[in-house]
Amino acid sequence: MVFIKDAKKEFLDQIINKRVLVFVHLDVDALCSWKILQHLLHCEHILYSVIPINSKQALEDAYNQHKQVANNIILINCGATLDLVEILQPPEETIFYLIDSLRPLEVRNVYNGIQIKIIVLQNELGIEQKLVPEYEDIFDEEEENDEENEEEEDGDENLDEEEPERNRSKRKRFDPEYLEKMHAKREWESKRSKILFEYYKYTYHRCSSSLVLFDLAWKSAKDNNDLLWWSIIGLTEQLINCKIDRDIYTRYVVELNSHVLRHNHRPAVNALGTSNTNPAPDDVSINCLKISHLDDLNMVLLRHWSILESIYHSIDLACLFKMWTNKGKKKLNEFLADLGLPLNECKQKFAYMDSSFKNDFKMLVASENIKEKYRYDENFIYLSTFIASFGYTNKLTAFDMAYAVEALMENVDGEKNLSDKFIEALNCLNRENLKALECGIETAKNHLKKIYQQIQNFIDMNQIVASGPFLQVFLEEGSNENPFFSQIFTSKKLARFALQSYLALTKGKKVRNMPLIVCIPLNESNTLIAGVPPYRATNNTENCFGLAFDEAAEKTKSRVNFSYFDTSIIEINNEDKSKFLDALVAVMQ
Amino acid sequence: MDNEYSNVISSIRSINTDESSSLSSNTNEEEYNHHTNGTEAYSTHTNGHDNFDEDEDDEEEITPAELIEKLQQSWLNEKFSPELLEHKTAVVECIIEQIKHMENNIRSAKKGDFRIAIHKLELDRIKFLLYSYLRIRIKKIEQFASSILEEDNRRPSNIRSKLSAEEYAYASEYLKNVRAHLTASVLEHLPSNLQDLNEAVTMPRPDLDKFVFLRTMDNIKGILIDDMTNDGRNEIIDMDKGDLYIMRYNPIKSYVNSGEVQLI
Amino acid sequence: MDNEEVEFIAENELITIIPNFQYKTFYLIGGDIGPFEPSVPTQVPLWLAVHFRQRQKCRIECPSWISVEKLEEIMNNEKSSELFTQMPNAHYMEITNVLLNCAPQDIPRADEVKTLIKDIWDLRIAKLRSSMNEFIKSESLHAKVNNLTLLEINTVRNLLTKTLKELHNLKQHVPVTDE
Amino acid sequence: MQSDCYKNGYFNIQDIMASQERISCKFEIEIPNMGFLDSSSHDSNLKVGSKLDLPYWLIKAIYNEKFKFVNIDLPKWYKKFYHDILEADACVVDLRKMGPYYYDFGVLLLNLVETDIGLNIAKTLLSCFRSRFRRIMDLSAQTDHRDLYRAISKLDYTETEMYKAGQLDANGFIRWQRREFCKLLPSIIVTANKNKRKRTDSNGD
Repeated sequence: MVFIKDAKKEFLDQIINKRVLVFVHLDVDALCSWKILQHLLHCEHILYSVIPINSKQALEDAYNQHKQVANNIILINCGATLDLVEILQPPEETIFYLIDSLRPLEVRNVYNGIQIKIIVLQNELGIEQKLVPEYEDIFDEEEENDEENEEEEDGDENLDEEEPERNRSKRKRFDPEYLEKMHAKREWESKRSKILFEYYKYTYHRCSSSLVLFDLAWKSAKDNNDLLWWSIIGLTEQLINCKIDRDIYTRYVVELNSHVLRHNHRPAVNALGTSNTNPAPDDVSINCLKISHLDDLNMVLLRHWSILESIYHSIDLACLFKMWTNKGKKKLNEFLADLGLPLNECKQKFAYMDSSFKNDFKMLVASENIKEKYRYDENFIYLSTFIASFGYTNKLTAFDMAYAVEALMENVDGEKNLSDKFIEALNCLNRENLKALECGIETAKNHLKKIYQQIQNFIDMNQIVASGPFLQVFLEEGSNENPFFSQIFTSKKLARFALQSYLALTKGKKVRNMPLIVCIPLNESNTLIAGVPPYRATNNTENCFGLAFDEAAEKTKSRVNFSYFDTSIIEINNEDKSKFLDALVAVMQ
Repeated sequence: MDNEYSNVISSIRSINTDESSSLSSNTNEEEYNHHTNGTEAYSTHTNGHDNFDEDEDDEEEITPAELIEKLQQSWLNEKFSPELLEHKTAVVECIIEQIKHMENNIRSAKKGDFRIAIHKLELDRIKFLLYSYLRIRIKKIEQFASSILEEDNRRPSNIRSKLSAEEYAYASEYLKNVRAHLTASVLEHLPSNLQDLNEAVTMPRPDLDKFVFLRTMDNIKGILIDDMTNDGRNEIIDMDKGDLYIMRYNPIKSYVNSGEVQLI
Repeated sequence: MDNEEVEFIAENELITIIPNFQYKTFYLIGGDIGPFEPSVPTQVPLWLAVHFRQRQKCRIECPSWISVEKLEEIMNNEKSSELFTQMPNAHYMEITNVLLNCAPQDIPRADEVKTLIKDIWDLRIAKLRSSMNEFIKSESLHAKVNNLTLLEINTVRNLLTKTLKELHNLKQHVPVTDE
Repeated sequence: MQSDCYKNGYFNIQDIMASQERISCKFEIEIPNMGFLDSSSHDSNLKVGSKLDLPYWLIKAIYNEKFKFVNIDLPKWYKKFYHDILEADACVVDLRKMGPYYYDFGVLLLNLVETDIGLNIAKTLLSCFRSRFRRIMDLSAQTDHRDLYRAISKLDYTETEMYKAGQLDANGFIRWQRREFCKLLPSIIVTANKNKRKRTDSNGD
């Protein structure tokens, strides 16, 4: 088992005086972990070069280009699910350090003791090891070295396509002892493939890599408020993109809260986190970062635009009020009236609302009669998060930051290449750069508007159609929003929102636990297909599409490119799109 | 590795006095071994006046810390005085030696050593001081090349030249080029009687009446000031230790060289 | 002379830090830096303290004179006295500026300290300018400027030296007695 | 005073410009075949009593106690009338209008005039300089010189130099406090041909 026991000794101390090459995947969690790692590298004077990665192909090209730079390579949120040694063919002495929240880990990575080291949270080491199947029943010593072999396992049973090819060998002569050995082998093989099938069935996420790195920084006494803030943002992004579900999120929030109290031992900001009416005479100067825990409203970017807009664009509330129908809009006005908020107040920017409404808005929303009238409960409307104040600017919750950074990363207008987006998003993360943050929030706002608009179209022309085991929705050809929607996380977000809104608006029981596929035409030749697991209030993070896409592609031999690390997103050629979807229906049955 | 590192470092302490510089910080071996920790550099005796005249080779130790202090003082003096001061050859050479020792010491140390960054940082600071000092001198030489050289030729043989060897070469080379350039570009095309550069008038001279801030290092009596108005009315003042003054450079010209007055 | 160079000189001042690592003495050219024991205060030059603080290897112990009471006291004597009073440290402005920039958390009541330092600085600069004015109006061409710190001198150096130079030129033609 | 008229050196522009100022003077003697100087008369040589504006350096070169070939008429700025104005309140006087090199030229004039008038001029120059110093110091402390334009236009050349020195100090301190020296900016050469580099980049990959 090659999980790193003590990250400080086996990871940080190993790369002290060596040059390091870092590949960072383009997602907020990876960006935050890179900021933390960068700080650690600065403290130890370690030379590094960092390259943003968004697909497997990019990883291979970048690796081949920079192979000779360093033989210590760190991969953040990319590559853990690939058989790195096979794909990259690294020279003997290169060592890969993997920090990744995506599971399941590639079995060969886990068991490759020499070249690959996987870093996970110390206290979750036990669980991780139990998740991975035992060594014996995957690799069979004598089977590897003795080359004789008999017929291939049956096709669909064999799951990962990189299974080393069984080299053909002539059949040995029959004798009882050989027959009996053959029988044991076949039975072991079927057990093995069943285990592997079970292991690779679902792709899901475990602890965010920024948390792992913060833990490392804490253990080597190099943690400070900034690193803590970045790891909070990394964790929040995991919740936004439904990589982890609410109770795992709350567990980590509690854990982080202990760190927050350690770093910012000061009275918590007042309830709504807007103005600290009687500023306690804390002794730290105003321009240091101060973080505190806060039960915030589950309304997206609430502090940056009006309440109305915020409710429109937060998906849970929109589905609660069925916002896309006029009846829904009326219901919302009625809701606001019940709260005693005049309409023009709600249209005003939240920051400029007069403070009487603002302060008790939070309490009112959770008052008893409102709750049962609109049938929602405490943890639907409240979301435990953290709020940071720096200098005299307004306060920011972790959600605002996560939305802003993601928006900057997936920003399509203005032809920026990958590294420009990467640098821009990184700038938005360090707190001195308020300009970048404002621009990030603005971009996030119009991204949410675009998605809302698209969902509105879906509902009006009811494009979401149930076909067999899953729902399906197509975006029409050549709409100028397609490049925007074809980004990795935006496509997943669109699919999730579409699924949730569809369920909110249709009665049908059968449709309740159906996953959804969205097909977005990339250019004339191929489209992007993204699959989202069925919407269950609690645990809707396990995604079975990775496997299903695999099999369907194999069956129909269609030109599919699995270039994204998230296996539930693929690009497929237009011609064999319909053929592929029918095969998918068959597989998913 | 550590012991190897420390005896390399001790070699710095015992720089053998080679013939070039009389100034040496040869704190001998055993004094070094009993670790005098704490940050006060070991105070070996230094006589008040640190005259570095080359010829009589009196052994007076000066610790590297004081060496840097001297370099900083001469850097400030050079920066604020309008004229070229005496070249502190001894200090400069000793500093260069220290830097060389420290540099090959860093090269020999283990690669991941924690101290390397700190030693490098300190080296950069000392190098900055040294380079800035030399650059200021060169700027002055270029500005007043002819007057410096003329003064240098006039000086009697027993007083040391203000310029170091390299500076002297540079100054004469520079002056030759300037004259060649001026003649080539302009003077040749003028009628013959105007071709003389008559440097006596046009030669740029340091403006000794520039005002400077200064701090007195010890009590000085009877400084002649304000001999301006031609009716010979001038003022004599005394300055006691540690005072700060602002005045013309001329009256305290001689005191700067002797180190009684430090320009700030 | 640039203010950065003044700060460069100020960085040689010694300051106490509380390291969080263990290391034996090491021998810099500028002197020996004491053995480091975790949470045992030791003295290092300011440039080294900042280097360690940025690497999160130490916490800077705030110098005794950077405290609200002490600074208020300095402010009052500065207000009351006609001449410049003796400052606790020759580079008080540079040190507080460097510390406030690189380690605001290590200084208690950092905001009040910052405002107090700025007030003291403004007070002294105002006093300096009025004394400059009298100096120009007075007859003499030299003046004692005790208790002025290097940074204060540097902020008026260009103007004062140039003005005195011009004054000196004009005065050469006027015999002082007939004034 | 070995080269008093060349204050900071022979090649100092300020001195050269100051000695360009013209002084009107009446000729005492006739100067053969220099008539072309006086445009009003067609005679080949210069008659007695003709009035001409000669630059200072010409007069200085020829004129001395023994050979007073011209009778110098002081420029009106240095006459008694203006001395009283300067005595009254020097700060409001627009020195730039009275010749941008008021002080320098004043000092140069002292060589040509008798000692008592010279003494008078020198005293006025000194007191005027002293009284205007405070204003210049305060003006130079403000870092944004756009709105000061009206005030600065009243300063003569020497005072503007002092103003610039004051500005240098004030800006230097502000830049230091904002720690602008910490930011390492790319040198102009790099930013200048940035687009050139981009082109090579684009056809590179």
